[in-house]
Amino acid sequence: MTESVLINLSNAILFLPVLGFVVTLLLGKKIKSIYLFEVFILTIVLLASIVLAFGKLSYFPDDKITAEFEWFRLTDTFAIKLGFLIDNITVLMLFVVALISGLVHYFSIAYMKGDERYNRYFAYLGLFTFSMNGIVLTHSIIMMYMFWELVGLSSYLLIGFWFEKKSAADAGKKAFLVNRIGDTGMLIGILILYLTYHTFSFDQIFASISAGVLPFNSDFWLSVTGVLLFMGAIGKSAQFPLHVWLPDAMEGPTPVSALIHAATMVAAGVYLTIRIFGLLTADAMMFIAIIGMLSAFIPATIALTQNDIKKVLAYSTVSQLGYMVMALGVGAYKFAFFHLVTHAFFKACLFLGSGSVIHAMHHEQDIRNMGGLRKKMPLTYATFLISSLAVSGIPLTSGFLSKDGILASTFAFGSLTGYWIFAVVGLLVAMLTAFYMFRLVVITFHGEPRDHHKFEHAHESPFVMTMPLTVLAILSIFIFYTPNPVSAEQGWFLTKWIDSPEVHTPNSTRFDFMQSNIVEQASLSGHGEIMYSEQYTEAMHSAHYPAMFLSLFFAVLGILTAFTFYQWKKVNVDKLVASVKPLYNFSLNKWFFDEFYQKTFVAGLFGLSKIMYWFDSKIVDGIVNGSATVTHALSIFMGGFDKYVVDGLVNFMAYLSGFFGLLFRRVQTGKVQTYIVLVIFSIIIFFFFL
Amino acid sequence: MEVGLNHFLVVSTLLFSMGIYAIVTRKNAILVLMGIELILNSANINFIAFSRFGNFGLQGHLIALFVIVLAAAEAAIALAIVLNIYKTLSTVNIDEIDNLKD
Amino acid sequence: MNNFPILTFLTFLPILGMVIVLMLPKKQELSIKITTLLITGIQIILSIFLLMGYNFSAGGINDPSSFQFVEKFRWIDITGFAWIGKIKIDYFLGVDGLSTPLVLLTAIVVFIATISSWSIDKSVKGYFAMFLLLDTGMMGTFVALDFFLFYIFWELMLLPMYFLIGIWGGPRREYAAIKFFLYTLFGSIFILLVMIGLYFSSMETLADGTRVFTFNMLEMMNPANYTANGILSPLNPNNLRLIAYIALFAGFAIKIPMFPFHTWLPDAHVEAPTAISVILAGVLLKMGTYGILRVCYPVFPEITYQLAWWIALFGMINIIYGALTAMAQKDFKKLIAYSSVSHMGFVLLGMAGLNTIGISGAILQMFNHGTITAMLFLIVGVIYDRAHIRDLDAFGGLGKQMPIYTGFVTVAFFAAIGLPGLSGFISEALVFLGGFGSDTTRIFAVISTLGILLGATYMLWTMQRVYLGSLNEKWKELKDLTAREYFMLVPLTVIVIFLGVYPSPMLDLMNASVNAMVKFITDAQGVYSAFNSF
Amino acid sequence: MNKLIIPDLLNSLNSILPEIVLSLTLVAIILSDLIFHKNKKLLPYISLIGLIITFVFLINQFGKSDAAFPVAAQFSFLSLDPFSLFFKVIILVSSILIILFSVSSKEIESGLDRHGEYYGLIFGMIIGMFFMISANDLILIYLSLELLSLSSYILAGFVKTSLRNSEASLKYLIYGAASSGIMLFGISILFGIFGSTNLHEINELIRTPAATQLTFLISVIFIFAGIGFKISIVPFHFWTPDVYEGAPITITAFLSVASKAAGFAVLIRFLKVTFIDSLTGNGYWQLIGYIDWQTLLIIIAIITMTFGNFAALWQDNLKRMLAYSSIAHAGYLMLGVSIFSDQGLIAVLIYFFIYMFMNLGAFYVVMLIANKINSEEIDDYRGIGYSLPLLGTTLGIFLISLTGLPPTAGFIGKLYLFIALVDANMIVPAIIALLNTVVSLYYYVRVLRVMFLIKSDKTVSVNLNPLNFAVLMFMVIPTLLLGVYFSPLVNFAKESVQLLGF
Repeated sequence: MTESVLINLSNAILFLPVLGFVVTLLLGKKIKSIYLFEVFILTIVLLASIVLAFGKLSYFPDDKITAEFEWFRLTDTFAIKLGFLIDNITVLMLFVVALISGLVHYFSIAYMKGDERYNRYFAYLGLFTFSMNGIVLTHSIIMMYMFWELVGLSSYLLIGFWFEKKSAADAGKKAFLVNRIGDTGMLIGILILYLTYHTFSFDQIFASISAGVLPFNSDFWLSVTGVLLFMGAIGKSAQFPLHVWLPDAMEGPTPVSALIHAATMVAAGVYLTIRIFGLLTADAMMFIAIIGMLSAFIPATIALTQNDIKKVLAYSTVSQLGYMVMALGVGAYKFAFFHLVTHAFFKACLFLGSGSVIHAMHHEQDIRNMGGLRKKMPLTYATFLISSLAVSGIPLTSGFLSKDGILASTFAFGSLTGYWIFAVVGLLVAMLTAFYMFRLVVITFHGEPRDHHKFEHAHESPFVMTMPLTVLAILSIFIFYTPNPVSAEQGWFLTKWIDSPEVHTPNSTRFDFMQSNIVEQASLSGHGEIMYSEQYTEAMHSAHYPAMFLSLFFAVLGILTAFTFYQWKKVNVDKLVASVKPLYNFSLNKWFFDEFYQKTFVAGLFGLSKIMYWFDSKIVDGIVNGSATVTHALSIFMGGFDKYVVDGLVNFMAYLSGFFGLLFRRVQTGKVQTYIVLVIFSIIIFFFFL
Repeated sequence: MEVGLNHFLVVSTLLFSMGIYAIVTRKNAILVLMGIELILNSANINFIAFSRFGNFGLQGHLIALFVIVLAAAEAAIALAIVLNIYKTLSTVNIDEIDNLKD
Repeated sequence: MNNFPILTFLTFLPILGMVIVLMLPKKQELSIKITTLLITGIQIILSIFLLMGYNFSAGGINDPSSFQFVEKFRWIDITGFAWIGKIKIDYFLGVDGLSTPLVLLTAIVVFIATISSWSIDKSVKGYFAMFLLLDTGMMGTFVALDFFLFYIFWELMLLPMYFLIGIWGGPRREYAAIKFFLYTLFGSIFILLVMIGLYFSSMETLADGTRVFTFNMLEMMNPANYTANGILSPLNPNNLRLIAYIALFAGFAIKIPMFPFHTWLPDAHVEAPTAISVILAGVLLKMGTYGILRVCYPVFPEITYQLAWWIALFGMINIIYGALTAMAQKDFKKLIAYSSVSHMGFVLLGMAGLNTIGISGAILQMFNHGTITAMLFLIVGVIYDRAHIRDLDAFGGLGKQMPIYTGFVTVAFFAAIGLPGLSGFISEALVFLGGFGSDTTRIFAVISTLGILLGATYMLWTMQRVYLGSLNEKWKELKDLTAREYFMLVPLTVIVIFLGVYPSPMLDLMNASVNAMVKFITDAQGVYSAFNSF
Repeated sequence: MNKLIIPDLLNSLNSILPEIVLSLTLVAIILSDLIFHKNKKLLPYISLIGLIITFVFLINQFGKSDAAFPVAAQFSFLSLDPFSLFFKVIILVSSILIILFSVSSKEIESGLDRHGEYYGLIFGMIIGMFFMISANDLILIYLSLELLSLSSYILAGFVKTSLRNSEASLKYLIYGAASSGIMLFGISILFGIFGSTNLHEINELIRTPAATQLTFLISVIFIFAGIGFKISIVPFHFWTPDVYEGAPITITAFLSVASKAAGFAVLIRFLKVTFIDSLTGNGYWQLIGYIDWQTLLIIIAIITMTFGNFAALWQDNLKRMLAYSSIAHAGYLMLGVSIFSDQGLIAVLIYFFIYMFMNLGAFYVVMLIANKINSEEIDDYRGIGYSLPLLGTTLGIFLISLTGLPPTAGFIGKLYLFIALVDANMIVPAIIALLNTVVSLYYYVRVLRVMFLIKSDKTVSVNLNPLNFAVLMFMVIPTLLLGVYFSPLVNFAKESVQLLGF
């Protein structure tokens, strides 16, 4: 196992899906079963990524492998290079992407059966896998941006896959555009980075920052750069205030939701933040933490009242992504990535499970029409339940480990900086999560069926669909990450697999607890691993148990409440809802974000564009046309000898030329004596002139 | 009172002005033509007067002769044209001859 | 091969074609079309030969010796006593990295437009004669190195364009045609004046050591050639260089078209037949920016520096304003027309950066916009040919009815949006990098990033209205692409994707020249400021 | 005092051979008309032969600078200099063309019995113009101008039965006679002041500041008015549209080119010879500073071109439109004169030469079409471009050339004008002139639009005979060729800036 093998493997992982995409797209019309080629390709990619991960983790656990080639060059100093950065995070992420993508491919074979654009669907999945792998593998911010846009494209295509449905087409457009807002910020961030460091490569940028080169020579601009880059993540990871696209994106086929809008693409934002972690200042991290906190909290409250099974999961996804972002904000780098991975599995499982249910219910998504499916679909139920437990943070699941870690970090952060708000919100969200997840589980799978007709026809899904569910559910068990079911701290995932974060920002811009020993930092020159201060280690240690118990307490509280409300019906939910009607509506209507954006930004934009067009056609065109003759002559020209057209500014000029015209015509009377009089007058005027 | 150059000039200027006046005000084409003749003759008076008082030899007189000949030719042509107009329009009122205009 | 006057052939071949077309009988429509196709086909082959013989390391711009395929001989040579006696005009053609991409673009776009013109059935002979004349005008503009010659070619395009829009255009064709004509003529009178002013300000040293006034652009670029009291001479303390620059810039800006001179564009585009829209957007608009780069920049480097802020400002306005106006359109073609305004703004912004990245981005954007927008207009043409309307709201769901067509649409739209992997992205990214890299234009580059957002908005919205959603029953009969349409769209798609994935060939082509230009204007700026200081 | 000696006279006759040939031709025409009054076909041939012989003699004078009919050691009546030669060439070429036009004109055909009159009078005009161009003496200028005018008054009313012919004739007569009367009055005052009417002598005399200011000014302005009438500049232009519209097309064309050329020649000679102080090294004329001619002429030129262009916008009659356009062109030419430099003069000469081809060409096509459709209304030209592709295209070329767009010759004319203007630092007039060009595009293109952009059900067919075709080509080819290769013309013009004595 050498580095070049890893690089070749990465190449294969990156480019094979393109092959799949092109072949499937071009031959899709001709060969009905060409989708199998795409599935086959993905299987290979999956295997390759396993080999890659295995090779990297066992042979080069501490190395960063980079490879680049020059894409094009303009001057001696300016060349755009594309390349790979293969570290442990890369290979783990690649594995996650490949696995989920592979499973979704299998799942889709059955789920999408009978669709008229069946092959096209698989082609798009190939395109997505390619783009996502690109994001994961890249060593430079510009290449990340490129693939970033490409996943946007595949997301657009897949959300709008059933484009005959207006809502689907709208959702695709919305997703792309909202993402572009974030991308715009990211682009500006990239511009600042390039201007300052004349390179796009992460390593070189970090090295320069370590050497003290800052954008516009100021800490402030470093923070701004971090925040701008993070804007990309806000868009892609559907963070507040750009979270509105994700629930709408559920218009896409459910396997797509599982792959793109739960496990991988939306996590790309978090992945980006992890990649740029090294240049985030304390201010930027604070910003990130706040965004994360809001994104964790707001969607959680919305998820409480949603009735569409996928919408609940979508809001849950936003909320969980908020967790990860918040974790990064408070410095819990490892736990953020850990949660990313665990969340990818259990959320993908949940989505695929919901897909299974929807498939069984003949595209019924409203949970109020379900119920009692536990008996009809035992395997789906079991996997769904395990994943729900994981997302709620119940011990023995992977979710418990990662969420607990994040909560502990917020506790430690609170104790070190005094900002306890993150811990409080974190716990609150943990409870809400448990509640709405089990509300979902109970309403969908327990109780009596509400729509008997559909219930009768419901059936367990075929093997290609249940197999992925099973795999993912199994991966939601703690054992894959750590031997200790209550703490991941010492597990191989956190100690062996994830690299310690590097921070390169000047010490003065860091949180106190992230200050590093200056001497040691200097000796490392650019590869400064973060040296969490001793207080931080201590604080983490002492926060571990309180956080664990509190989170467990709140999670169980949430679950019990859900059962009380919906299973045992001890509380009349309708009455409760009626008593908090405004709040309920507020949540049901998603805090009116869409309406607010529609009324302000969208309407504003369209209004502006209308005004601009009016301005263009009436004023600009008018003025330019109006230069004396033009309008008038144009009107003559058009056969409309309308000399007295009067509308506005334009026609002042027109009037002028009309005046001249009339004057000239008055003079040309046809009477020769008049002419002579005029000549004599002119001669007299000449005398005065001379 | 001795008649000097200035007297001639006053006469010629008066003739010129009357000529212009006639051209501008008369409606009858013939009268307009007579105004033109007046202008030419005012110039002739000038030529001869300058020649006489300015010691320019006979040059002025010669010029006057040329102009008289030319005036005659002009008159002949003008009358022919007016005649033609009268034939086609049955009028010589130049106010009514204004079909060509903007 | 070295002595073969390839540029002359490239330029005047269409004239030959025009003569042949005029001699063919009116009824022989097919042979007229085939003649045109052959001529434009040969043009493509010639331009490929051009590329094969091209020396990628030669800079050009101001250095006559590093221009390639140069053809130069005295055209007008009048000897005599006073200044006017010594008038000398050269027939001077040559290409460098600035013009070669555009020559290539012209050849490609014209060829595709010829195919697109196949459906013309009204006065075929006249159409193709005009079409070929237009071709000569465009080619000539890009290869001429003598200002006088450049101007002749520049004006040569006016009349054929007027007729092509005016006779074969849509319902308001006459208005559009005359508007185009007047705007451009209005612009070109400024160019003419500045040309004459420059003529009197710079002198060329002949082989025998005498100095004569010159129309040679390359000589105009040499600060040492200026006379002491020419009105555009930097040595003259009362020189009018700033005003002249603005006038010249305005002349070119009308063609770009730059806000606020852009209003001819939507009208011309909407009324012109598809093939002419393709040429208009694909090639003609580039002439404005080409002119600025070819003349304004190297001849007036110090003013260019002085006014870079303004150029960028107008670039930004073009980007944002064009995009916003595009959004309000109901007519598909008009929308594309306004999107051109927006995209040409990127060219301006990149140029204003005055660095290699920005200018490379600008030239690349010129090429890319040429191909992308040609595709977009062909796409509009496809539905217009079938449905005879272009109202954006009248369609819907065409993606189901015409899936292959919609596939091309998707490529073109996303290329226009600037999606990585398609050519538009590279140029836009370079423009942003270049614009951001200069202190003067940084703020505009930042604001212009909004343009990519707005661009996506109107493009996707169009996508949505025309191709997505449920199929309007009215259009159930629409057929998917014909072979001819494939033939037009496939080459462009290939170019768009190829340059998106691997832009090096195109960038290498222009690289030496762009670097030469940046170096030259940077150095020359110093020379000129030295002039001003005494 | 001034004694003419016989050898002098003979020498002088020798140098006016072209004029003599013209006069003989005139006599021959009259005789032929009397003798062969049944065979009118002969007349054009006689005219052409006369003109060609004249041309030969004219070419013989090329490069020479001669003074004929000397009145004193250094003054003469006529200057046979390269400058006059250039204008004579223009007049001869346009005369030949006009004769050829007349052969195919239906209007002229209608007055068959008076063809002797017609060709005779044309020769009267030509002789008048020839003497005007060379004349050094105000009286000679006046006389030859009257010869020109009197002949053209009659020709303008040639078709006696046509109402508009007659009207044009009368208006032209009254207006022209009044102007020339005013001019004569001015000359008489000038004579009073200086005792001479010779331009060179006046030039010598005004160098000493003894001249009375006011009367001198009055007389000069009066003379200027007389010349202004001939070249129809504002404000002496009023007759132009009416007469151009009313007169037969051949005569209109002749007036718009030849008569205008003669007028400009006189103006330039009058201004340069009378007022010049010295020539600077780079060809600028230093004028004696009584009158600010430059400002006056620039203002007049700008008003003239602006007026001409704006008024032309409104015209529906093609002939009338061309009349206004010729006023506008007079404005451009005037601007060239107002530079007061050899450069400007060259520009004027080049412009005139080109103007001759394009303007005559336009009139010729109008005439050929009017022969058929009996109308000059622009609206009646609908679809002409399709039914008469050759005529439509050539008219298009002439109009484009009149606009001044490359690659036609009209562009070269304008180019040289602007070159001269820019060299003289007259940027603002140059810009105004250029903007005027844009305005003029409107009405020229309007004709193109009607011809090509509007389809008509009516199909008109005109059978062009070889002569028509040849004449047409004779005008189209220079219009196009001079646009891309203009060295010979410029060389010719450059050789022709020499006025006698300067």
